[in-house]
Amino acid sequence: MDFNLMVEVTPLLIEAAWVTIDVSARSMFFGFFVACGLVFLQSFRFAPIRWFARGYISVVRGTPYFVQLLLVFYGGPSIGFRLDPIMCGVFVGAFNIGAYMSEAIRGSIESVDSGQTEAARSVGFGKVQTMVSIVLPQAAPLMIRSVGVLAIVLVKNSSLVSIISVVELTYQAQRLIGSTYKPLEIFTLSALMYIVIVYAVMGIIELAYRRATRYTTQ
Amino acid sequence: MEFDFGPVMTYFPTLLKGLGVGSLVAVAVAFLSVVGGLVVAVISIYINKVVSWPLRFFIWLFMTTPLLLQLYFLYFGLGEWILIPAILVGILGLGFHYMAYNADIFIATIKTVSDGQYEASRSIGFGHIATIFYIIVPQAFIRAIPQLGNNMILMVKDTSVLSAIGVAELVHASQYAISVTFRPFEFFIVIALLYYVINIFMELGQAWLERQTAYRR
Amino acid sequence: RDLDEIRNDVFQVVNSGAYPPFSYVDTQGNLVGLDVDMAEALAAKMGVEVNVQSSPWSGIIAAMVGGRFDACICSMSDTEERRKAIDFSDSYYSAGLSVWVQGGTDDISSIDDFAGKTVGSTLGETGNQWAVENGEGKWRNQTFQGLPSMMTGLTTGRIDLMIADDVPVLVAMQENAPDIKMVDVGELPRWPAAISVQKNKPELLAALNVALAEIKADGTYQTIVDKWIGKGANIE
Amino acid sequence: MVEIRNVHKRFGDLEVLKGIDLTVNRGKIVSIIGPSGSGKSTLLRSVNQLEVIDQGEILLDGVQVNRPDMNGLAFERHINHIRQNMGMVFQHFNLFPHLSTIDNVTLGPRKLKGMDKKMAREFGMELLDRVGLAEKAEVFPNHLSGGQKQRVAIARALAMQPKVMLFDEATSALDPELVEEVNRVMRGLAEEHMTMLIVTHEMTFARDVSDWAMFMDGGVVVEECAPEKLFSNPDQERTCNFLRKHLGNNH
Amino acid sequence: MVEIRNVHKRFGDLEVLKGIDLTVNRGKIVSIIGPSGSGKSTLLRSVNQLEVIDQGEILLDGVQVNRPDMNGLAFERHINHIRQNMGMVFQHFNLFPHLSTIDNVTLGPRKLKGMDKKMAREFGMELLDRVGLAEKAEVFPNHLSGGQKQRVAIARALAMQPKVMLFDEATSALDPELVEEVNRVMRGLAEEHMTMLIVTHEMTFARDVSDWAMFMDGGVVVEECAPEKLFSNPDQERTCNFLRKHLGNNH
Ligand SMILES: Nc1ncnc2c1ncn2[C@@H]1O[C@H](COP(=O)(O)OP(=O)(O)OP(=O)(O)O)[C@@H](O)[C@H]1O
Ligand SMILES: Nc1ncnc2c1ncn2[C@@H]1O[C@H](COP(=O)(O)OP(=O)(O)OP(=O)(O)O)[C@@H](O)[C@H]1O
Ligand SMILES: [Mg+2]
Ligand SMILES: [Mg+2]
Repeated sequence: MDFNLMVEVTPLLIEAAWVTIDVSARSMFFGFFVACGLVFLQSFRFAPIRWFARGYISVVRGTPYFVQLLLVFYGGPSIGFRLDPIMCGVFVGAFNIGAYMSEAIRGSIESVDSGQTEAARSVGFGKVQTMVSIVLPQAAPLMIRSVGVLAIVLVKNSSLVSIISVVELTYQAQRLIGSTYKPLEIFTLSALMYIVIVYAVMGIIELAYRRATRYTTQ
Repeated sequence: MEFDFGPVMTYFPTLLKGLGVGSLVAVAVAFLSVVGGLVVAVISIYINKVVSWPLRFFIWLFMTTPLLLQLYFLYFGLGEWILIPAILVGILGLGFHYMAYNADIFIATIKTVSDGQYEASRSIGFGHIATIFYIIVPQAFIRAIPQLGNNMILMVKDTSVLSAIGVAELVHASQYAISVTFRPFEFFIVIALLYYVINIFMELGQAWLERQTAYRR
Repeated sequence: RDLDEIRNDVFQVVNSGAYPPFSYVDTQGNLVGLDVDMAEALAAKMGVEVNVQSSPWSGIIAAMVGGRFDACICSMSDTEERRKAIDFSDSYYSAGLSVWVQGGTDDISSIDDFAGKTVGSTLGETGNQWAVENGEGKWRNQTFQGLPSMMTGLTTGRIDLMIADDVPVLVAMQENAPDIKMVDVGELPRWPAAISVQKNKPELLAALNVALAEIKADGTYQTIVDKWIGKGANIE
Repeated sequence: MVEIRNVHKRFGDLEVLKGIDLTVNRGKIVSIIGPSGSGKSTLLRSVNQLEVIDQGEILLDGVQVNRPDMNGLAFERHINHIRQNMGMVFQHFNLFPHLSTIDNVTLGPRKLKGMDKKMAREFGMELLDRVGLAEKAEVFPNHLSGGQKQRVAIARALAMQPKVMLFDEATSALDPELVEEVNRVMRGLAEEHMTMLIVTHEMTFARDVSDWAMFMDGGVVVEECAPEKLFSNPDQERTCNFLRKHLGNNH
Repeated sequence: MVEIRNVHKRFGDLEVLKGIDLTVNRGKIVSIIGPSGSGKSTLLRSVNQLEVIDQGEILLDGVQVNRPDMNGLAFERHINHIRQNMGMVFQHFNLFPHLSTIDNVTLGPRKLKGMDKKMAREFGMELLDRVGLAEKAEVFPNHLSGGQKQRVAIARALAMQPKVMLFDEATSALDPELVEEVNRVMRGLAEEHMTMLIVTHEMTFARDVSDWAMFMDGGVVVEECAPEKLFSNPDQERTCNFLRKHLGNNH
């Protein structure tokens, strides 16, 4: 292994890793709100609103992320929606992962025994309050796990934003390999960085999961 | 921008072939990752620590590193000792990758099955393993359906990563066609449509499964 | 955008950033190479400010057609089919295909010997197109994303031979010396490499052609070639 | 006052309630008895609109509870208001597993009546004390015995100070001492004008506690009258058969 | 025959069983009564080793059930064998929600005794018929009423044809007719030499069905004797207090 080279390119990769973190974190943050919105829309009684949400989820999950990126990035300006590459990555990322997340949240909510909702409703709690005080705390463990998986997916799929010329970790690594012909060294470095990032995400998930399951191990 | 779908028609058979290859991989991966994920989850929750440690490390490794790197490693890195065919590399790489994700889901849903269920089964005389197999796993599986559906839908599109190791799936086929014809958007739209058709079938399947199991909760 | 718009703004130029010596990032993270210098020289002649960026090959085509960049000075081969979608300037160099095998191989001396072999090429390159179009029923094609992985494929025996543009491989050979060699298999097609711009930008295209002629005439062109390919190299 | 008028309910092909009528006056305790599967739980759940009925109407103090005419949001507001005046104790308790005993009891008053934390706690402890569970206040439901769970469920329902209480097998997990205690508590509540509907299998309890008794079978009301009469000299043969054992004991 | 010798069990700081002794002879029915939280369920669960006891021993037909000396795998084999001979009906039923009624009943015989599908089904239907649920064979537990669930739980336990049955509140959700029916079933089983331990709050049922009765409180045995004596003339004051109501009724 060429350690000198590794030392030399580390700052470049760290810089790119930061882009990866930035894009993923912001997508995750906004995506969460998108997901909540979608879950909320699906609870409407007015059918067209529900259909809209289902249709959105279906289309977004059904088409590849990179195609969405390209269409928004290049198609957007023609309808007056011009974003710089990173913002476009965040935007599409959020709306993409939001669809998946809403399904994960829905699944977790449905895993809670219906007797719990009934009991809460019979006390007089409204739908929202039942959700907040009774259902969500019990859905939390599964939700944290499944949303957590999506957070990890997001970090890894953020490499796709390179297609709209964002220089993130994977593309930077490929460029450096292209010029140095040292795949082993550079892949090792970038893999290490991914491991650090994802490991941090896993740590957060684990902490949240432990918190959410405290009462079951009381 | 003007659209011209003529070139797409020329390459349509190639695209369909790519779709076929991708679907084949997806089916294999779905099987591997769901069954494997279940096994991993069960082992890491119920079976002793000694077995589960190496397993967890293995899963951890696949969870933390990008798919592309895993594929490169399996494809080129192992090249010095063994040449695994590209499509098999793809199935293994994607399979282990999603196995890790699914395991995480199963770990959570298994824990939502109440202790009472375990106890009731044990009291009939079922052993630890039999209880997991007949009682815990089916219930955990039912609760995991929405999340599994999510993962599998993600996975189908991740089969495109296999183009990096030369597996001629849909995206790979289109990349070739695009570089020849320079009609990217037409191809991307068609790809999106083709994927969407698959997705509709998967969603229907998921909805069907959810309906079939709704009264079994 | 056509020329007058570009004059008021910045000339956006793209390359793949992973194609030494034409475009790549050095270990300081700067985007450098023949294509980059060429872009700067042309922009200077045209009197516009230039911004050279890189994007993966799969994104470049979309970027060009989609209009996010004004020009791709990225060693793009000028082919008939591509001309239906975008316009090309005059050629600024001529790219030739070459065939490479492992050091010890001696059973390949003509295209006929490819029969039954596994042939590697880089996805999206003209070499790939050539191999696919001519290989039907004769040899197996295996594609790679980029030269480094293709070379690894060749040295590990994933493929029996590879087809690639000659210059990048020669440069790569200087960087590190893998056990591979070029073989002469007779006539292989050559394509002119040209600057691509979007369709219907006549002024920009004209200005580029004029500028290209000017740098060839005043020696700037040869200086750049000397710097990146080798003293006195002729790649026209 | 609760009025149940010609209530029908079906699950798919199975008609579970076939036109039930019943009036429960303010401050009265009415027992509903009947064989397993006769629709008692379904009836109670219908009163609370946990089951949407197919036909008929249900009134609480003259206000119609089921409102097929109302749309989602308006019905939501309406029913939440109604339910705050209607406590329910479930056959399966349905305690909130993520909350401690005291939080199970005080969550309602705190969130719905805006009772402050300290006051809610005091009030909750009072209720727990009443059902003999003060020392289990911080314990989670999974660590309670069956009878303890049932008592928490009763305390939780009482915490909302409802006008009407619906008990589904309110004493099934309670020992005789506690049953007596619950009997006493109910009597006290009735004096404070709480109206109660009780589904029970304990005939002695039904006889002792209630002002009125109804016997239902197969989704219809077979007979309703004062408990003294029902448990000593019922009109219908079906009732006689069902109560054979208890009639025998008391003659 | 079940022997319980000096059994102790604690949950953290709480000592729930403080040295329980009880012998149940073959073919006998023993009732365990006592106030809520006195440790009745815990005792039954200990007999089945669902709770690992801290001290004492439990024997089934002379074979020790709890085996602190055994390691994981050996104990696993041992206890599965024991449990196949010991049916249990839980206070919360714990039916398997993913299986239909008939499958809940036949899963054990099919998988553990290798009974073939057709035979298991016949046998299962017979049992369901016995508890009056033949027509609910294909229904899933969530669509059953409380009493129906309890009966499925009983049928499920009987399906393994155990030597010993442990009932935790076996009749709490059953109406008087069904209680009588269960009483009859139990008597029949006892004649076929099945041994039964019953935890119940229904004193009349305990008195009628059992051969022996034990009253426990606060984790200790207060008194044990023939049910006639316990329910008419108990020795201990604590028992008198607990049974006051029922003693009163029968004098
Ligand atoms: N969700 C449901 N779907 C279909 N059938 C149901 C559902 N809930 C209850 N049933 C059926 O309706 C009938 C009445 O049930 P219900 O729970 O009201 O009986 P119950 O009188 O309370 O009986 P128990 O005394 O055993 O609790 C039963 O036959 C039951 O199987
Ligand atoms: N898992 C547990 N952790 C801690 N305490 C527990 C646990 N299970 C039961 N207990 C406590 O042990 C005591 C005895 O419980 P048990 O369930 O044996 O009572 P029981 O006699 O069956 O009462 P009931 O008649 O109300 O069912 C109770 O005070 C209960 O709170
Ligand atoms: Mg009921
Ligand atoms: Mg108990």
